[in-house]
Amino acid sequence: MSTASTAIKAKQRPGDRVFSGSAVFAGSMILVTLAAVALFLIVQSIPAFFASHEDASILPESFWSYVGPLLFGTIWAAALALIMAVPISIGIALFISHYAPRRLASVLGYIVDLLAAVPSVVFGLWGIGVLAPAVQPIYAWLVDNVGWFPLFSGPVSGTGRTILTAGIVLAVMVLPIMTAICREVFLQTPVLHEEAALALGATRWEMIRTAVLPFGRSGIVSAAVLGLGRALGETMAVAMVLSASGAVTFQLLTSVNPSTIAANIALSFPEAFGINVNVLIATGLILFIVTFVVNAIARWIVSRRQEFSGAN
Amino acid sequence: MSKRIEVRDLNVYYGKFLAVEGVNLEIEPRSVTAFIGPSGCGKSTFLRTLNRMHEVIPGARVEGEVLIDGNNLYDPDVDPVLVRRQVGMVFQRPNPFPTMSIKENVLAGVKLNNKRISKSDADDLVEKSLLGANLWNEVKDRLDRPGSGLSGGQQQRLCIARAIAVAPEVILMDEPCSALDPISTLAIEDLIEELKLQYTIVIVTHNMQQASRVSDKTAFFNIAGTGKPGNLIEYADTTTIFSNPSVKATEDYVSGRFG
Amino acid sequence: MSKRIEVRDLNVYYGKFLAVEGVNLEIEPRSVTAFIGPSGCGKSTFLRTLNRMHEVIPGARVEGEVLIDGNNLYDPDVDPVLVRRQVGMVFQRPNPFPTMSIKENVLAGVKLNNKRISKSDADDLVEKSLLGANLWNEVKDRLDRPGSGLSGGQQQRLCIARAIAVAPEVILMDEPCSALDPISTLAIEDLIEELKLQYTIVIVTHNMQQASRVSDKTAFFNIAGTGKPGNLIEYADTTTIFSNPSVKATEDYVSGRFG
Amino acid sequence: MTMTTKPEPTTSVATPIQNSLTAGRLPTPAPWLILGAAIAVSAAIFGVMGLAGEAGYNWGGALLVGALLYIPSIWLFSMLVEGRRRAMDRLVTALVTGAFVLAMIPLISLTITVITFGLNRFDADFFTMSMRNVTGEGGGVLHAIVGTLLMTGTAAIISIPIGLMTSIYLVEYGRGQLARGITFLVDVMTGIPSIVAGLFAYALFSIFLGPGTRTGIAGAVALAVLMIPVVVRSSEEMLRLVPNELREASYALGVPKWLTIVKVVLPTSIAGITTGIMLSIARVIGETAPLLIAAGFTQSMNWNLFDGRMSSLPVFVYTQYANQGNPPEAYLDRAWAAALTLILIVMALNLIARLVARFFAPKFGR
Amino acid sequence: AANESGAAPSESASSLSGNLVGAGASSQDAAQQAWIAGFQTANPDVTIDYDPSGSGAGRETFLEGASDFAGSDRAFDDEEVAAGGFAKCAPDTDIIELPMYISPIAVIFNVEGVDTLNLDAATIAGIFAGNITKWNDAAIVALNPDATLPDLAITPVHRSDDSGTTENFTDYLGAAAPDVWTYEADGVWPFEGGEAAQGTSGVVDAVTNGTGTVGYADASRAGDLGTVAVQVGDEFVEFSPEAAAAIVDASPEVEGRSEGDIAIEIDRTSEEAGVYPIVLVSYIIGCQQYADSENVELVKSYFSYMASPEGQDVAAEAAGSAPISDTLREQVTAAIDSIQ
Ligand SMILES: Nc1ncnc2c1ncn2[C@@H]1O[C@H](COP(=O)(O)OP(=O)(O)OP(=O)(O)O)[C@@H](O)[C@H]1O
Ligand SMILES: Nc1ncnc2c1ncn2[C@@H]1O[C@H](COP(=O)(O)OP(=O)(O)OP(=O)(O)O)[C@@H](O)[C@H]1O
Ligand SMILES: [Mg+2]
Ligand SMILES: [Mg+2]
Repeated sequence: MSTASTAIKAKQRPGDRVFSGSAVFAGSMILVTLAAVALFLIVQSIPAFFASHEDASILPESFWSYVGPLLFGTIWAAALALIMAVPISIGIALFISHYAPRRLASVLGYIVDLLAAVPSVVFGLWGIGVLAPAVQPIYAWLVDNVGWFPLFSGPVSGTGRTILTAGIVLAVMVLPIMTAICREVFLQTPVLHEEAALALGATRWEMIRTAVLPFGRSGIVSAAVLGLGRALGETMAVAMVLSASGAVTFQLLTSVNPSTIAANIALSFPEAFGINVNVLIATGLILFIVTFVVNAIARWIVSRRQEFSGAN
Repeated sequence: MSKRIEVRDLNVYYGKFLAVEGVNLEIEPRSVTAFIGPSGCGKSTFLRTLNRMHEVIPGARVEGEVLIDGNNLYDPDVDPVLVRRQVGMVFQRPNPFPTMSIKENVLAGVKLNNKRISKSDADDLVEKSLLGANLWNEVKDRLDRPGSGLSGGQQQRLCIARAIAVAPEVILMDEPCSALDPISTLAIEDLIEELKLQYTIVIVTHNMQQASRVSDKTAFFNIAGTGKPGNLIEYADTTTIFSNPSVKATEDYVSGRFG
Repeated sequence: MSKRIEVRDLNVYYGKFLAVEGVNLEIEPRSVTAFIGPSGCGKSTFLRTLNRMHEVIPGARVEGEVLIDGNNLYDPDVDPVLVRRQVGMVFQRPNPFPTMSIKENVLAGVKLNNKRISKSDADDLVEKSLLGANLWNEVKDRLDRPGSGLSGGQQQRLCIARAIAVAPEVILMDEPCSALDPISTLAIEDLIEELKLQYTIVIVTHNMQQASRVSDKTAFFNIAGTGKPGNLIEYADTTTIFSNPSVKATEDYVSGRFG
Repeated sequence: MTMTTKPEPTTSVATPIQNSLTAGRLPTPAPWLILGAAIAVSAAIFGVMGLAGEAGYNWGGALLVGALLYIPSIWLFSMLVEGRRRAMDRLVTALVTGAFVLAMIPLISLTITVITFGLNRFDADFFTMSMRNVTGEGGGVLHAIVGTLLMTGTAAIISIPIGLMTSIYLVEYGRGQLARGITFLVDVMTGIPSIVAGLFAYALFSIFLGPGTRTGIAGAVALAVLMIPVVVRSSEEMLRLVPNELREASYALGVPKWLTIVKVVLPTSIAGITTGIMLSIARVIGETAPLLIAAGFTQSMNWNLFDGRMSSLPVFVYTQYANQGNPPEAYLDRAWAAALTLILIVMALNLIARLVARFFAPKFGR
Repeated sequence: AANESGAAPSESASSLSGNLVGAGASSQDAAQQAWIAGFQTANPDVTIDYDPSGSGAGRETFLEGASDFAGSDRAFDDEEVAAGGFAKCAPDTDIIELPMYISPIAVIFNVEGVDTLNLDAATIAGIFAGNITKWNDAAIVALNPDATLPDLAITPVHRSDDSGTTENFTDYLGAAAPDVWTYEADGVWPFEGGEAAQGTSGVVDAVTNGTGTVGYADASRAGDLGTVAVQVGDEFVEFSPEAAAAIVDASPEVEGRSEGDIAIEIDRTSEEAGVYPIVLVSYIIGCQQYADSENVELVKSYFSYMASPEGQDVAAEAAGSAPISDTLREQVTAAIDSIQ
């Protein structure tokens, strides 16, 4: 059977080479894009780092004193959004994956997915027209009754368009994507592990605590990171809803609120000229770096207990 | 620490599909009962009704009575959580919690109930359970390593340790050895031998030698054809089933030349 | 349609970990060879080196030679894809493609390779393969239903039909019956009996009865301890291995009261 | 404690209850009764305390406080009757359901708002006209619909192959340094703020097409930059979920790797991948800021991605809102109607994707 | 689209065709849309795009030569003009800047039961600076003895974005009430305090949805909100198109500019009768001499249309702007005629 013996000798198949080649190509496209974006950002930013008030009219003094409050506001708003959105989206995801009846669950999942499609402008319009007026009386009540608590100290905003409102809008915006990911992950929990917990006499919540949540931990972190990325970078909704000034304050309910980098770019870019444009792009670079650092930390958290991860 | 199980006129459904029909059965405390039968005849399904794990599957339900020491499991105000604490279960594929260490795995069931177990109590319980599951010597040096790092047989014994750590009175086992090599299988069979001094044990197996080796009584289930419900054909002492069954189908099945 | 396999000084690695060490073995065409041994001794690992499935695992590699009819599989210019077409494989857990119907599953090896095949040829091939796998009668009315709707034993035979449809010369089986009930096991053992008239068959099993029933020759693998590599301890006619092994370890293993 | 219905000794948690399997349980309708009572109490509080406000009785507030009141009440009752673990379970059930209901509030409010305002201008004109030569009332969004579809479509055509191939590379081929590098870069890329993507695309096309040009293709590139990482991330997750058994089954049949990927791995994960792609499209189709910068704004129809400004629905919504003329209602109505249109488009895409996914999805079940 | 294709009137005598791109101030967007609509209807082969990307962006775009004209809420300042480098224009030629869009800025408020208030510059500055915090403050009551003013906190609302409106408004405050308002005129609100909202629409929404709010916005958007009559000399002037046009006429041109560069320096402190000092003047900026003569006819013709009484009326109708006076029109027309 010498024919067969030569048959097993063949050169690498072209299909394989083309396919893996194009996969590598696609991967390197990402590299190229990213390099281009980074290059663009850095080149455009360099003049800003050394600019002073004379060069760029929007700078109070140096670039860093300009970006500092914005950075604070960006992180503060995103943190507020995440504090609200993470527990709620885990709740919704659990409700859909483990509490709601099967039939209902897929419909509910679809409805929540749809929220992801609402453009940020519409969230902005809704935030201004519906949400802010609705929460303003609650804010007023909070300031009157628990105003001693530093976060809630007055004077209350007359329109309700505070950083807390922006946080709520952001939370609503990031909910769908976070819920979708958490839900998918929770649904993937091996039935084996769920049944193992139940067979030990766990209640539903205990089963979720022992089997579902640990299994979904990395997924939850991924979801939170994607949500955080979106919250950090969200532009229009924040620009429209937030009553922004350059303040650095933790107060949640007053008219004076920190602005965010992305919103500030949207607000200032149309009137920007000369070095001011570079300054705004440089703030974009800072935002880029912050988001990346957050991502890296999340990766690290996920990988730290890899050994114990559910993926086996 | 062990219980008598009585099953009366039990029908088991998946949604509209009747999977097991009209089972009547009595299981004595401190004995090992084996369920045998061809694939799809409803052994696993029936086994899972004994600790209300069946109802975990959406749409699954049950008609009839399962009495444990005279108390019907399916009474409306019975709490399935309590049932499962008294009736433990070991599955076909070992399923230690991958996010937990060996020790945490053993304590998983106990921690649910009694959060504030002292460290020394916990250590004692871990040792006792692992000793009970014949695993202590193999893992005592690496209790903090993930449970998923063990071999299949070790994982299965870890699951048994986890099940006995909550001190159940009945242990259900669904083909606990089918994924294991003979040495691990032997270890688990030895373990069953020991456990039966304290617990009531029900085991599903495809391996007839195993059934004849470990069980006191054997129940043979059969199915008339796909889509038909499974039935309990014969239930008797293991020796009777294997040497002198009263039903033809049983004889055919156990006298197959395989095992 | 069957081949002689020779293995010379084979070391198998997972990254740095030496899993199987120094195997020398000759497998005759048209025979059934069984691999037995305790869990983790490298049976599956070794089996997978026979059709270069081993190298699918990241970091896995091999030293030594595997000759099929004198051609070394591990020559640098050998195409593993062609090797696998000549050396088919059946896995422990049945794994039909969930996206395909029964018929498509059988034809998968042909269709996935983008071979054009006429409808009547395809129908013939499906019938021939399913007949060969003893499954035709059970599924001939529902060839267009998904393959995952079959029972475990049927799925396993479907996988065998899929493997023989590409007309390999060697078939490797890794514990093909461990997830199956005795009736399905019997069907597959019968099938092996038939297949060996045409193919060279290598089977891994934990079930010693099964090994003694179906195989002509048996290889016993063992392992000295965790972290140590597995070794081929003894390789001889099945009757010799089970009645009169030359190595003490083999005797200990096969004379265990289980199996 | 005198009220407890069941005199079970709660001390011996470790020893099982010997005589019965029944623990104290709240009767089935109890949660509903407690919810009703909580709402009634809250309503009474609102009445008595005059929190209702001058504008009339504050039903929303009463319901909300009632629901909030329910959570500790159910826990308390369950604690007294059923013990700690059951109480915890009920508490979490209440919280999880509460989270869901809470999330439904903005959704419903948003939906109602968009539909009620959007329907004012949901007429034939709106879908057959552009805004060319329109001032004040009238006009339509056909040009913006076309722009949105063209730009999002182009972005999808760019990013789906790149994203999918990258995730295939990461899951099927990628080992070691390069794969880790790409994972890292994808992470970095998720961090690009949308407005930066817009600035980047604008600057990029200024180089090729002359300074200051705003074209549809620049908008599409900006969207693609935002879309690729989402596609990669989600497809990667989904591809990893495909069991290795299936890949091995295919290899064992002598199927080359690339055919295995194309014919086994992708079809098996198609449902998840489509969901991911839909999420990524939904993520970018509503982007305003980058399109405003990169693609600009026009009132007229433009079918050419490579020449001239191109409107899109989100930008249309934004400009109609931001630069209202006379009468302002006409502008606002158009804005809301365009928002509604955008949501409907995404809904339709979503439905189509689900159907496609269902068609290809693995057929399990007996 | 249905409105694009068959719109051509068959007997149209227009021979103009081509594509014109403008970009800049969003304040004049509504007016631009009206002008574009009117002009395109008369000249069906012409397409004009106006990108309301903002004055700064508009000026940058024009400077780069990416647009044929810019709309801007301020004229180029002296240094910028001197620096030159306008890519669209022939080298070493001047630009023309035409004040084509004049819009009064109204001070709007939302206090129940009060439709109009008389305020002087110092009081307005006090309110926005945060010195006057109650609606029943003595300063307000003194100016409005007949109004019933509640004991309600004042929430001043300003623009959160960089804008010409803010620049003009703060310019007014600084010029008319220098003791109270000590900040420089700037497009960005100069200090932290008060409520901020994006764009005219944001300010109007915030004032409308809040209580006790007060803000400033393009007068056409005042709607049903209460508005302030501003003290000029001894009288209180409500905003009106005529009063807004009047202040422009009463203000001097910036000195040292070339012919056709009609940059105006609004005299915020003018005491002339019937002028309303809080106005925004938005310019159309083009080249005196275009480097490429292709579009010159189109530019001249479009500019002329904007300046024509008809064009100004269309804008007034659509955007609520103040038509320019005939004297100003003469200057503008002369400048347009000089374009080549
Ligand atoms: N989750 C389920 N939903 C619907 N039907 C099911 C489900 N699980 C099992 N069945 C059906 O119930 C019947 C009994 O199945 P069961 O798993 O109890 O059989 P078994 O005797 O345990 O078989 P095996 O030996 O293969 O484990 C079969 O017809 C099976 O198809
Ligand atoms: N993918 C892998 N990566 C690293 N090590 C592996 C991998 N698969 C198996 N091993 C190791 O190789 C050795 C041999 O494993 P193998 O699966 O071949 O044993 P086996 O004889 O088939 O056991 P069983 O009877 O349990 O199937 C074991 O120590 C195992 O831990
Ligand atoms: Mg079973
Ligand atoms: Mg193996």
